[in-house]
Amino acid sequence: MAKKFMFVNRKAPYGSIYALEALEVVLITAAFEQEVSLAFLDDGVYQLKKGMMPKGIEMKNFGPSYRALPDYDIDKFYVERESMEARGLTPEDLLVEVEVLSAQELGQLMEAQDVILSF
Amino acid sequence: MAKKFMFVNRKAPYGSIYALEALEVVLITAAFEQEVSLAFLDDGVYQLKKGMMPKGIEMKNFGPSYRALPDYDIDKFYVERESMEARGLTPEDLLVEVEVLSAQELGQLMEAQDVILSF
Amino acid sequence: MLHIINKSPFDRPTLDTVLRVAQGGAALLIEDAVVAATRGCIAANKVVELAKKMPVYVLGPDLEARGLADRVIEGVQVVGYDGFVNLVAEHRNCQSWL
Amino acid sequence: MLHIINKSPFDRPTLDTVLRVAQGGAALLIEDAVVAATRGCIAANKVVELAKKMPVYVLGPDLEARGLADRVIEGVQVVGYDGFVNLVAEHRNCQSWL
Amino acid sequence: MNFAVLVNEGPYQHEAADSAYLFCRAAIEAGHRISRVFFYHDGVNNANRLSEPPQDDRNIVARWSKLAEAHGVDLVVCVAAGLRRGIKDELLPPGFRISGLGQLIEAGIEADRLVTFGD
Amino acid sequence: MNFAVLVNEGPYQHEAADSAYLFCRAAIEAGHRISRVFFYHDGVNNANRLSEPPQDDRNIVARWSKLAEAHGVDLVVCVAAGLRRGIKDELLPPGFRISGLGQLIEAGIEADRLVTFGD
Repeated sequence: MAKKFMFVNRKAPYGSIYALEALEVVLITAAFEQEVSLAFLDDGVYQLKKGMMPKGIEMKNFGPSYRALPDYDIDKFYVERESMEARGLTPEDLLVEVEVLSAQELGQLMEAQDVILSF
Repeated sequence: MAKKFMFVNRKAPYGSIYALEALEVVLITAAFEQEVSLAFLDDGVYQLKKGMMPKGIEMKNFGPSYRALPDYDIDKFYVERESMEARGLTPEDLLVEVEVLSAQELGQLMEAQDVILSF
Repeated sequence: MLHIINKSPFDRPTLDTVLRVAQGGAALLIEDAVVAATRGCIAANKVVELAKKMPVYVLGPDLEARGLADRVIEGVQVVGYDGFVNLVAEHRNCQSWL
Repeated sequence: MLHIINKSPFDRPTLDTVLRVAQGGAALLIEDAVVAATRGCIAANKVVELAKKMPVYVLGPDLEARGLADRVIEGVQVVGYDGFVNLVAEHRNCQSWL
Repeated sequence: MNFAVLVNEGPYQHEAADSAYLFCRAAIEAGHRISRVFFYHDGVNNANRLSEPPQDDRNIVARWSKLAEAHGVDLVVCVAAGLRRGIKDELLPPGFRISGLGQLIEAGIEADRLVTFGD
Repeated sequence: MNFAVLVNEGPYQHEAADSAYLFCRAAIEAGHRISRVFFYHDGVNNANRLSEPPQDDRNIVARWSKLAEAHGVDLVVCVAAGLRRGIKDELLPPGFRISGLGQLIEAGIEADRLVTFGD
């Protein structure tokens, strides 16, 4: 029976490697036929910002990779409302279609997981 | 001519190695006959807390090392008042005799330095 | 769920995030996070608030390392690594708020 | 003195510390700290406050990487790495608020 | 119970590798099993056999090896994270092996609990 | 002008090593001299010649070596931090050398500016 894996993303992109690594891990988890969801809160919301251009810091643009995830049946993107709004972002600013949740709703969803991995 | 070196300590002890390393570096700086001072602000104030007993986490107690610094003519310990008070600490809680400064006074002291190293 | 917090409330926002998001279970403060559960620390009120929602534990060896073992606020329980292991075992999942 | 800030104001207290302690010179936001200087970000008011005390610069390549180059608030100046180098050269000392 | 552990930080810089080890040891002492420790991100730097800490400090790398030997703990280093950072077969201390992220997900699926330690 | 640079973090996990390199390159392009880059704490992990990042990613270690070769930059790895973490002579990439913390203080004394990059 598949387990519910949630990937909790709380760090800004490019300042550290976590966003890039999370993208790797979710694909592998899906390949193991587990239930995969991604939560973005705190600075993790910035990971989904449209228009990344990391050429000037000589890093690879991994923004497009989020858009490819639904092709692998990974399409549960949850964004915590308060984190998003505190950063002046709206769902239109984000690379993928997300479900915006209150902190409480996200917390309840986390309770229902079998495994939570923090990035 | 000696330069003014200030070591700015802003991290709690044991959670990361910076406090321990700062103790090494100040000794070496003094050996180069430079003017050395140490500033403790934010969580760095915890580095000076009396009564450290890291046996349970299998680390070395470096608390006593601060007490040895005056033997090497390192005795300028500045603690920012607001950081200290926010943590419920008083000068009596600290391992060495410190000069308590306002944020503004500390900022002015920093301006007068030639080299600042952050730990 | 067991919420594991390892950073000082002065240095990271994780305690705030747990207060906002966590819906129950228990919380354990380890590493630099233990400073939050000490008397006189202005962040202790957040621990008090969290303790209204769920039991809050703090890791003794990390308190002792930092010379803070005699300052633990009321309402939180000090545990050793054995207690840490028990807490993980007792909750069906855990989240390290890194 | 040049105050270099490299962490998001949501993730670390360094912007607050600089506001409290810094007595002049200039400030440069790099790496994840650039998010502080963007429109709509609730921490932008801290940057506005800092800009009243000293000129505030923000590193363009780090803004672009994060897709935030078109959101910079007024009153801060975007510089490249060449500008970063000039700022270090122009101030007699610098402090990286890690 | 069967625990898996994820270590995201290297030795000495942060307390994470220490906490992870002390947790593993306590779990084993309590009669649980640590089926796997997965070293990811900078955590791969725990697997450098050249590590030589000061005599009066704990030896983090050697401690892991002993844990593996004494209790059959499977110490797995993420191959991709290791390649980036130069942690390859020739550097591995006894008891460690290199494998893919699938081993992390497998541990998440098979273990009763997955506990993460990091910065 | 004569700059010295201090790098406190390893490659890939945090942006610090990237920022430090891009700063050095820009300084050299502007006609300044980088007299020394000192690798301290986890920064010593920049000096692992076994590092092999993905083809489409920047090679942080090789970039440093090229900078040393092209512009005579002195790349110094802290001996004590390196020993703890297993960064020894046999791992050094071209252009790096191992020495003591005195080299950091010397750089602070002799350079016009010392700029620190870290987490």
